[in-house]
Amino acid sequence: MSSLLSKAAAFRFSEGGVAMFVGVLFVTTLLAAAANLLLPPESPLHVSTYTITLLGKYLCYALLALAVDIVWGYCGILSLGHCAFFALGGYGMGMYLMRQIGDRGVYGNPELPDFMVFLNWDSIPWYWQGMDQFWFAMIIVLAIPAILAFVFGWLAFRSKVTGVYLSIMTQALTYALMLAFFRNEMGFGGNNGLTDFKDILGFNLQSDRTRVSLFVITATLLALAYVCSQFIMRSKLGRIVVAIRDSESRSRFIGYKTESYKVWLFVYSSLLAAAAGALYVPQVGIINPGEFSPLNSIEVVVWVAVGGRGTLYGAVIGAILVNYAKTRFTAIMPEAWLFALGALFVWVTVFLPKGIAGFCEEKYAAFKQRKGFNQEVTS
Amino acid sequence: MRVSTFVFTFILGILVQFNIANSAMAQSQQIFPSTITSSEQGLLQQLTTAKLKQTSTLVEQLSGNDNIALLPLYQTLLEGKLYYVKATGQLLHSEKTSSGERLNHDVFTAAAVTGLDKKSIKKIRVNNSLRKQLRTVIAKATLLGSDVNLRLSAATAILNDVNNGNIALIKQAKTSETNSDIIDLLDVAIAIHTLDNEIDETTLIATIDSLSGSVQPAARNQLVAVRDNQDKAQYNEAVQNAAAAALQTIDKEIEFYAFIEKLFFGLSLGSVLLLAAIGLAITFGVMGVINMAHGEMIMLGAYTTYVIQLIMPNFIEYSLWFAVPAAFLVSASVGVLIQKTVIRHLHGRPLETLLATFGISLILQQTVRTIFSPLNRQVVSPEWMSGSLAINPVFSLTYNRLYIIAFALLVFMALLFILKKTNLGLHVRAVSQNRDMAKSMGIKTERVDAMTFGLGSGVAGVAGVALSQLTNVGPNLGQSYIIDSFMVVVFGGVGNLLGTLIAAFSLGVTNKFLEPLTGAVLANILVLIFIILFIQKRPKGLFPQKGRAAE
Amino acid sequence: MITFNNINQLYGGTQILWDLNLHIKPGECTCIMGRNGVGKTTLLKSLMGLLPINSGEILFEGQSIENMDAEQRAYMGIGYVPQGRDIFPLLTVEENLRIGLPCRKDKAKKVPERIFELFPVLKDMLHRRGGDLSGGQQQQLAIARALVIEPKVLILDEPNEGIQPNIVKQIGDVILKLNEEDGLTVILIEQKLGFARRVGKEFRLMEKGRIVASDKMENLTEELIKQHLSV
Amino acid sequence: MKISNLAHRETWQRDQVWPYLQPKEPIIDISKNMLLYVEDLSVSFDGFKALNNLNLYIEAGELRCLIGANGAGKTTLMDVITGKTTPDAGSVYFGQTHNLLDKSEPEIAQLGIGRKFQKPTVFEAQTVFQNLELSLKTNKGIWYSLFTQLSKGEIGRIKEVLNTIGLYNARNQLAGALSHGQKQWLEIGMLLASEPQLLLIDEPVAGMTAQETERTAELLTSLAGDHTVVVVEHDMEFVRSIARTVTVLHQGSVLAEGSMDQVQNNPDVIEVYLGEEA
Amino acid sequence: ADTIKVGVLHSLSGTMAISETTLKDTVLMMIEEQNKKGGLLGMQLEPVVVDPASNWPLFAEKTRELLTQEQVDVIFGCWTSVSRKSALPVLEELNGLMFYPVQYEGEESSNNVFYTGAAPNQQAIPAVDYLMNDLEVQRWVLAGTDYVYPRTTNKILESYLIAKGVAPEDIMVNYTPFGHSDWQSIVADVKKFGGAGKKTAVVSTINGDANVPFYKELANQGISAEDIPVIAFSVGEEELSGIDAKPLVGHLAAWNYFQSVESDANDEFIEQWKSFTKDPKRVTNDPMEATYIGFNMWAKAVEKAGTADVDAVKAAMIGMQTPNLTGGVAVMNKNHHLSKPVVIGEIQQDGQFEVVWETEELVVGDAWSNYLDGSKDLISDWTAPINCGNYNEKTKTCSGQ
Ligand SMILES: Nc1ncnc2c1ncn2[C@@H]1O[C@H](COP(=O)(O)OP(=O)(O)OP(=O)(O)O)[C@@H](O)[C@H]1O
Ligand SMILES: Nc1ncnc2c1ncn2[C@@H]1O[C@H](COP(=O)(O)OP(=O)(O)OP(=O)(O)O)[C@@H](O)[C@H]1O
Ligand SMILES: [Mg+2]
Ligand SMILES: [Mg+2]
Repeated sequence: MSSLLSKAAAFRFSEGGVAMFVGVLFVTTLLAAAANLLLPPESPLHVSTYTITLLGKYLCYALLALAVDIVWGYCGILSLGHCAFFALGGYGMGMYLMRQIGDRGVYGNPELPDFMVFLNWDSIPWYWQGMDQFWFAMIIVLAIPAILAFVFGWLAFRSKVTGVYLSIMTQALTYALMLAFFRNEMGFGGNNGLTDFKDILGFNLQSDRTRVSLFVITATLLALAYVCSQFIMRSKLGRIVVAIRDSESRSRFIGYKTESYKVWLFVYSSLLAAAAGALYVPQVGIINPGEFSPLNSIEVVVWVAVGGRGTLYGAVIGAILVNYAKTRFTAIMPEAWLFALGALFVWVTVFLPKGIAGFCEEKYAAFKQRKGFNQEVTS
Repeated sequence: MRVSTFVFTFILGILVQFNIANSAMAQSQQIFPSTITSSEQGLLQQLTTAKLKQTSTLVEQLSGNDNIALLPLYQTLLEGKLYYVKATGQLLHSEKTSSGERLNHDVFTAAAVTGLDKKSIKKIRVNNSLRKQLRTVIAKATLLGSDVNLRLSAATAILNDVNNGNIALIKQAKTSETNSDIIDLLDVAIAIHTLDNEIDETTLIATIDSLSGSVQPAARNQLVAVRDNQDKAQYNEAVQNAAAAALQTIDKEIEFYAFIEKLFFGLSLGSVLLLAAIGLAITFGVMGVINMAHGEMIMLGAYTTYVIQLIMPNFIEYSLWFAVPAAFLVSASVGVLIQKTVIRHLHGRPLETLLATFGISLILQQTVRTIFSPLNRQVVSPEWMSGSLAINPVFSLTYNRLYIIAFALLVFMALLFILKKTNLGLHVRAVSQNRDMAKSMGIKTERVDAMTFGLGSGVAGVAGVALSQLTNVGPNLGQSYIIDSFMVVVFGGVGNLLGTLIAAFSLGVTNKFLEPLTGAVLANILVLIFIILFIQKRPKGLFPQKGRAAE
Repeated sequence: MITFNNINQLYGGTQILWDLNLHIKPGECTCIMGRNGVGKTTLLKSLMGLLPINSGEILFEGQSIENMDAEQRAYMGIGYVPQGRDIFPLLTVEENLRIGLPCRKDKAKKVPERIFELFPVLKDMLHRRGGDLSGGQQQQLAIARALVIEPKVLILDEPNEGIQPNIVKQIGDVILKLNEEDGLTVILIEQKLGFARRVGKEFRLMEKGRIVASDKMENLTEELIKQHLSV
Repeated sequence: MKISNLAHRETWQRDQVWPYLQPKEPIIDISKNMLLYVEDLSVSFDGFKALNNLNLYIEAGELRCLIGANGAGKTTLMDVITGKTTPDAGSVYFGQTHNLLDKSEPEIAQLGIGRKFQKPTVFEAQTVFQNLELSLKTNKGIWYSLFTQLSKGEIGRIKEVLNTIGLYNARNQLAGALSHGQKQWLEIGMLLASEPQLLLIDEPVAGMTAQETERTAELLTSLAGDHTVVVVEHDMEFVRSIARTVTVLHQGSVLAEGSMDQVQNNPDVIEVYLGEEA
Repeated sequence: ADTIKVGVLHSLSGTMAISETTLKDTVLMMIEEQNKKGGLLGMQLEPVVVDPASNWPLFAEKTRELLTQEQVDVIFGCWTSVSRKSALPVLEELNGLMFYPVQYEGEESSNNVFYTGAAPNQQAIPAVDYLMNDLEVQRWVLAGTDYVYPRTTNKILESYLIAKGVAPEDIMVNYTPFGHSDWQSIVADVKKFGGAGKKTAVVSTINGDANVPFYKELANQGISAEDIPVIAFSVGEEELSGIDAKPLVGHLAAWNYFQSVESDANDEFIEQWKSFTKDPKRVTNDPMEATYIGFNMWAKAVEKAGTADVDAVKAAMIGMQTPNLTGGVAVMNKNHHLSKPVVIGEIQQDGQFEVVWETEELVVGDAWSNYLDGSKDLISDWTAPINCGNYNEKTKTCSGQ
């Protein structure tokens, strides 16, 4: 009977799927890492550091997409502001990295980051205190987005802000943050943001080893997040979440405090996004208020939609695929890549309403049926 | 479609007609004839060889005699149209027509001079200080003239530069002046002069009192000078107290106007928000399509304005009248196209319309970039949209904003009428609430969808025409309004047109009252936070849809 | 009046109607009966054009209509009262009624008085939102709305669901009146035998997507009922 | 709860080792044998009085029928009791101690008040089985739901309900694909699965055949006693078959109350509701 | 390699495309021109164009792509400071070479970048001098978009003005967000500020799209260039071509180049540009001149070094002179900044500038402002023995190394 549960609409991914996903991820990651570190650059199998950083970036985006998918695909909370958590996580990490520069900045000030010297700040603001400690910075990286998600979620879900109202509010949130971070008075480097990082935990950020390690760490975290999310979504909690998506009022009438569930999920998702942001920054080398831009968040939603929302691996696939397409298009057809990308979005939404994952599953199901694999559920 | 082609050709036809008429008008412009003394003639010849810095001394010398006959010269120089023939030194009024050819006239005789090419004439350069000087010279010369408007601007100009040299002229002008506005100005000028030169306490105090109602900056500055002066003995305590009291009255008045002004700014910002959002209130609010390409519809409208102006370069003054319907048609047709090709497939999947339209917005932007280049395009403001309606020296209403407020309200009314009073409106709402049932009641849902989306997009296009008068016409135009538009619609309450109106205006006014206190950036942030918090109180916006069905 | 020939209908993978044949006589009031989930609503939706059929033919007054849109069918004179009422919740009662006006032959601009004679409650509620009405009031509105288009055939899907007894009776009277006096053809899905017997002239019994019995209402025997309607 | 069972609980079921993780059984004080007090209740919408000084008392274990004209306010009354609508005035008490008006919908549901809507509402994207699973009476906390698994007993319970509502064969179907009548049944099933103290049932037999109606009647009668049931229905035959006490609402207040016979012969009720012939 | 690869790193989409596309075209034109002349060192130049899409992290990524995947020898690119800052660490890590052609806030000097745009002392300071001396301006509005360039410039100007004896209450500083479009209140404030009887000017570091609505509002509220002139550092011919310039006539801009400058090199350049873009209305602007200078200098340096190798070219660059478009020569200094003339122009009705003032001689670009506390003592010198971008003359150390 309980195997029957796994047949439920939203939870089609079989047990083997998780293992497969994690397996594929790890094998690719390790192969790429090894190919970068062990093979000489001349070797045709050598994976360049460029590719490694690129892959690292994709994986960060995948994690972010996962975060969005969890709230949108499963709970129907369309967040158009998830990049706020991503960027906050990124800023947390950026602050830590800034403090690591120490007196190697251009002004040689051991305490103040360059941009503060530049704008005549005489001491480091209180909210930069302690950010030179890695552990503290990591707490901040996760805590600030989580607190923001909690406060925002608590306010919004408690007052039953739903649907597009919620979406637009999340957008307003990230937009407001963007404007705020653009302000130089905020002490986060204004438009230029935080950049010119030197090292992390004493490892030189420019070295291939560090890059590869960051890449591997990202992959590990993504795998972990994936397994964790899969566990959540397959638990009863996951089903309740889907129930809330489909009929919130019904869920309330059978006794679920839907607002708590939503807040919980929102905070969980914000943590994933924040972690993605924190890993993103040392790999791309800059964090700037542009990351808060509402359009970025919309793009993340598009990745998820392209991949297939409501399936975890769909989100991951979507993020990687769209970003890969972007990388290719901007290089091979710089003038026309927006056409291609725009057309892709339109095409996918119209013709693959369930995204790539949904499409594959349909085909797979049809294939199974044809092959006579009819597995009637027995209970 | 056939209708739109027809309308287009029709408009084009009219444009061509007017083009011809307009260039004919330009040719008939007159330049006054005159006679000039020989000493002036000499100075004039020096003009052609003088460096920019010397020009100013030459003008000073020229204007010494107050020769009205030189007025056309000053005027031409001021407009930057004074040229001379390199070979002969003849001074020309030279002007380029929109078709690119140059029309040359002798400055003084107004006789057409032909047979000159670009290389054989040279411009006499002017700069800001020279222009200022010329204006004063012209003011002096026109203060006694017959044209009321010229006299008015002369009086205004002279107010900033009252001195012993021109006080006699001012007083003379006052005796012959009939226009009360000008008399007021001249009075202020005389008072300023009196304050500066008089030593008698009672006269000073009386003059100060006479100025206490005036919000002229020059008068105020003079009073400040009196109040704060330490050196001049005649400004004793009583005089300074009187000045301080007068300043207080003036400042109170100024404050009042500042308040009204802020309100006006707020309303005008609100009207821009309203225009930007109102199309969305239909496509998103009524139809439920989360139309991320809405901004691009606005952009298309703005580009249409640009194209219309390209088509009718001599007819800029009236171009907006054509731009409005044209922009409506262009954006509406694009909207219908989008609806028929994409949105139609997304019934019942509102969130997905967000994704598809996001893709469309990318495509549209890049299309515009490809066709018109990524550079901004130049849209000219017609004369009647420029300048301001001066209520008094510290308070004036800019015309473009006034028109845009009126226009926004007009568009709003029209839409309200369509949605509330016509069958289309009824059908739109029915379809958006229950498509199947609407079909069963004989509503042609496909057509209604297309028309509604077209309407919303068309209105966005119309908004684009208005925005082209305020801001850049470039590929990014749409993006800068999309977030605000959504914010307005949601704040007002989705599906409620009146809510959109009130939301737009209240956000505009709030913003403008915050801005002086916090600066523009923080004001923006605060407004956003305010909206976020407000939605907690009213999760469905200002005017939520009430009743059972809304749950 | 209406003939279904070998209709097959599928929802995704599951077939609901199986080679269904049905004939509705003009001017009659035909009752379609069957257990929950046998496909009665599906049948009516297919007739209205809201569900595509996979094969078969539907004839309306001799004309084949299976390829027409629902809106065309409405213009041809099919009035539909769906199960679950499907009122336009945010339109006022008046607007709900006005929706159908363009379908009328006489192109009237106002909702005919007749409607309010049949359903007096609606008169008091003209300016309230349809969605705010109580379930029963909505049901009456739904019937009234279908009548506004001046249909030749009125199809009703469980019209008495949630209606107070005296109104049920009234509705019965209305249907009888429309059917007998105006000659309107009526197709009625009804679970309550009493009501079906009172207004129906003909009955059709459905089971598993097929019509299994059809006859005059007088001939609806206890045996048939037991066989096809009881659980 | 049997002793052996208790021991088993404490040692084996991880989520129940810690007392704070156990669902707290709400204590409903029914010492006066009254379960529900509705007093002076008024609700108005934009000036329209849907409920007008309504008083209603429901005894524990009672099966009460609520009838009344369309628009009389029956559904609105249920809305108020379950926390969906806030009244303008009046009080609603569950037992002696629980003021329902200051509780949210989930709190009220957890107190043990279940509801079936007039228009069937189920989780359309989940299967029939899952619909029932979600409505089971268990701890509804987040962490609990995250780690819990369906126990044998719970699965048995769901099966039982599936059989009762005749949807066993449809258990793997998405609820959205059910017919109207089947959804009605499913919703009743969800109500059964959640084992509430008080069942508020709005028009359960609408769209059911005569036989199904009978079955529903039996079901409800059997529930009464252990549970308290309030049924709203317009089908007089059905009401007659189950009713002990009937309350008639009219224009937001009680018009008549009593046994079926009394009510049926009340001229007022006949006039506004039943019609002459009934 | 049989070609020399030239990377072009300018945004072709997104918000910056509006400015940067032109520079991409300029580089392509220069390359085409050079190839017509037979290329460099007997090799053809091959452009590699990528689109960082106005997305700052992408600048770093694309820089890496250009340097490691495409193996370009030089990059021409970036517009905004943040994009340069994003690319910088990658350039330094991989020892790339970049020419940055836009006027910027200074306070930077990297061994791997040559800055061919103006530093603040080559634009802002002369502009203020002009206003103060020639127009006798006494009150100052420093209006800018809220980002680093305006902040720094205004900071420098503020301390410069105060050093020149301007009272702090005669300086009004105002910042607005990017793309600010509603200028009503600010213009009204400026009007009030300027109505106090002292000659007032606005020094505008307002960026990009925000300019059009700003000038329109100025005109509509009746503020003319004669009353309160605005001198802008980010408004050039390109920007003006998208504006109805009527209301702007008389306002000023300070640059190192104007299209209207009369010189043979310029005429030729304009001609070439128009034919390259096949658009007789296309205008030229200062960053294009900076690109022009940068490209020619690089080409010359490659020839001088006899190789396109980065280190050799870098060494050859210093002291290099090439003609600029204003009729003089540009000199590359040890601090990787150019010596340039400063010109101030008034906007004309046709969207062109009329030069009203210019420096007598070349101004040496200063990487570290003398008017900022933190940078007073810093100099940049990329020749031995200092070989440092931020050398502290007081402590005699090179910080950050
Ligand atoms: N959207 C759908 N997708 C898949 N199956 C459906 C859908 N709607 C209905 N069905 C199935 O079709 C069958 C017939 O449904 P239908 O609504 O026609 O029944 P009905 O005879 O009207 O029943 P009731 O008396 O309960 O209204 C049911 O078994 C139902 O499960
Ligand atoms: N949210 C609301 N807004 C406005 N009016 C409402 C609302 N809810 C209920 N009403 C009105 O209150 C009255 C009582 O409605 P209610 O649904 O309680 O009736 P009912 O007794 O359940 O009727 P029925 O038997 O027909 O279902 C109706 O006239 C209805 O229009
Ligand atoms: Mg049915
Ligand atoms: Mg009811």
